[in-house]
Amino acid sequence: MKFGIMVNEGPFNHQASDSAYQFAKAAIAKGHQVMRVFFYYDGVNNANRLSEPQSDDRNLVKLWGEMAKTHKVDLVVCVAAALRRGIKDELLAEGFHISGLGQLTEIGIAADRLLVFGD
Amino acid sequence: MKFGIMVNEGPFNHQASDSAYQFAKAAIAKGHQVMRVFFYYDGVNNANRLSEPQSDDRNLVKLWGEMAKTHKVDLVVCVAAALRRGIKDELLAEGFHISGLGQLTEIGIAADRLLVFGD
Amino acid sequence: MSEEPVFDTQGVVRKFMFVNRKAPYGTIYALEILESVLISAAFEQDISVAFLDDGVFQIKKGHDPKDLGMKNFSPTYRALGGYDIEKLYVEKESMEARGLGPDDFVVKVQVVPAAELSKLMAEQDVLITG
Amino acid sequence: MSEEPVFDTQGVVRKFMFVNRKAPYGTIYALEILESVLISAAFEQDISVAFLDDGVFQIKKGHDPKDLGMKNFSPTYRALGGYDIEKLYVEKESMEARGLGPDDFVVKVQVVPAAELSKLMAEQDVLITG
Amino acid sequence: MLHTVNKSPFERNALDSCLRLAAPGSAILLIEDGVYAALKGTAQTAKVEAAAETHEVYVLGPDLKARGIEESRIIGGVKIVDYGGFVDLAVAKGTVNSWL
Amino acid sequence: MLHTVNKSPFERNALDSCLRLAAPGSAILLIEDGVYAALKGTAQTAKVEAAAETHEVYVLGPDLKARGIEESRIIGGVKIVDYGGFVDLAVAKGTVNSWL
Repeated sequence: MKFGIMVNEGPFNHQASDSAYQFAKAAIAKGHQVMRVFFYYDGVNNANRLSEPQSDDRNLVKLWGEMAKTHKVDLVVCVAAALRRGIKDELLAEGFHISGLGQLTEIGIAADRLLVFGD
Repeated sequence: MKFGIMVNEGPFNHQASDSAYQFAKAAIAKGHQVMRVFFYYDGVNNANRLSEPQSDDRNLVKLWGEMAKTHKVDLVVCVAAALRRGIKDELLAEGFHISGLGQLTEIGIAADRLLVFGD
Repeated sequence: MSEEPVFDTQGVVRKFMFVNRKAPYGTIYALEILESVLISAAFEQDISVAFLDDGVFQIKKGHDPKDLGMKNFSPTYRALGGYDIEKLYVEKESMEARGLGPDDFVVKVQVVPAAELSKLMAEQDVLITG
Repeated sequence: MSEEPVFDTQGVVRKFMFVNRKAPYGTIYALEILESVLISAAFEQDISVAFLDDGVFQIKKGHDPKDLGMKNFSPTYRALGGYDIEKLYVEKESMEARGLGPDDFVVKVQVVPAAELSKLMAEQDVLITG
Repeated sequence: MLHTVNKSPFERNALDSCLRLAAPGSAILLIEDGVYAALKGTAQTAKVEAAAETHEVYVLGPDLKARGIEESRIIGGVKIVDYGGFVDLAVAKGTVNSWL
Repeated sequence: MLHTVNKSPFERNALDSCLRLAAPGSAILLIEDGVYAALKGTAQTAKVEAAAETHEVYVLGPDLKARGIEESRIIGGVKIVDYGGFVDLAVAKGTVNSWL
């Protein structure tokens, strides 16, 4: 089955990005496809390559990037939400790219299920 | 009277930073002193100089910086919270600086009132 | 920058419902979900928007946030019709608990009881909560 | 980088209360407020910590977030005593509404009714909510 | 003491907790989405009317205006203040607690 | 249909709204701070027990474990699933709504 995922909060303050990542990992482990993760609202902060968690904590920015690479998951950061919040190309971690809000509608159409994680 | 202010959320997703700014502005207008604004949790995102709101929207990053300059308000971004979230010196807007959590306790001691704005 | 995959969506029409449950201005959800409603119109899908819980305050008449320096996005709800987004639902229970009535809204909406909104939700292909 | 002003705090002892109202893990407030409690200890102030509402879950025994990749900061509560932070209050009403009792907590706390916590709050110089 | 409540009473428990813990006679200021608690004719009105008998209850005008809430819809006994009034309350009432 | 609830029922109205709108027979999965709704002996228990009579109610095990909630304290009739089970529910139950 094909999944689309929407993430509405940045890492750390809320568990939303963690839950989305764990769900995506489990879906892939079961042989499903995660077509795209769409980062909206404060979710765009997931793409900040300067994020440096403590050494005994998880690093979601890196985990998302690795998942994108290994499993061809498209990581889209919404341009309008990102501009407001100061997430620009120069800040993007590997695996993420900035694109329009239309990518959310597109994945809503193309995926069998769209799951939203947020606050 | 001397005020200290703590801001727990970034601009945009929550009104916290707006409310804190409006309060600080009104306090200064009444002849009080705002000694320090301490940015904690996602509040550290207030310091991101790349933030670019739409032209008809307010720009809190800039507004805080201007207030700091005009009224000698000390804008402190918590180092531990900032490191996690990828807010580093290279990203800091004018008027902000990164320092330790002790600066929160210090302002709690030095100010007549500490007000917390958050989610 | 990674290459962007294009997924085949041609000729597919799905039922999308935006589920608006948050008060405006206290958080940005109301504004940014509205931006995504507008964009979705370009895809010629079957779009509806539900206002429930504090989401009913999003369409309260008379918003005026200029003293806060914030954008008044309220007129945009009236523009939705121009984008053929005409299925706007307000949950009756949420509206009444907040002391509001149909005349309080900036835009014409269908007020539906929870039981009916429940059925409408169950018919959707995609539910986007913001 | 701006110069950092130093405010004179010498010899001043104020009453600080940290007001912990949020559940752990769902949000980061529990963890980051705990970091600020620890730092405050270095300033030799009169520190107390109140757990109320979902904040009582912060000190529930048996936290184990390793499957989520998250840090277990639970042992830190037991370390507070070593920093002379010994005034830990749990609001009785919040605890009971959540089906918890004093044996559920990782650290020794004083369980106080709302009326008493209300008085303790009113005696403080600084209240920090996270 | 001054208590601020910035959450909608329809969505969260912040106002309930504030009312449980705020000592009689202390001041409560509704800000941000907390201003919806000041509306007449809602499922929350009775609670706030009762609170206004035992506490000083204030609501922030600019937050009402932003949300399109007419003054005529505000509970009697709840006073409207602007940001200057918020500052004055913080000065006059002593320690501030934010019910976030 | 699958409904997820990620908020504590003690703090927010998300669970109440979900129970008002979720059609009988649909599935409800408690995740993140929503897992506290699955606790026995709380002020919210009766509501969730009643929901478990008319809906399939699930709770996410890893979120229980993180928060130190023992399986023995979970309401009878609420089934514990892991993330794989969450995926299976999303596949089996059709459209997903998140009560954020």
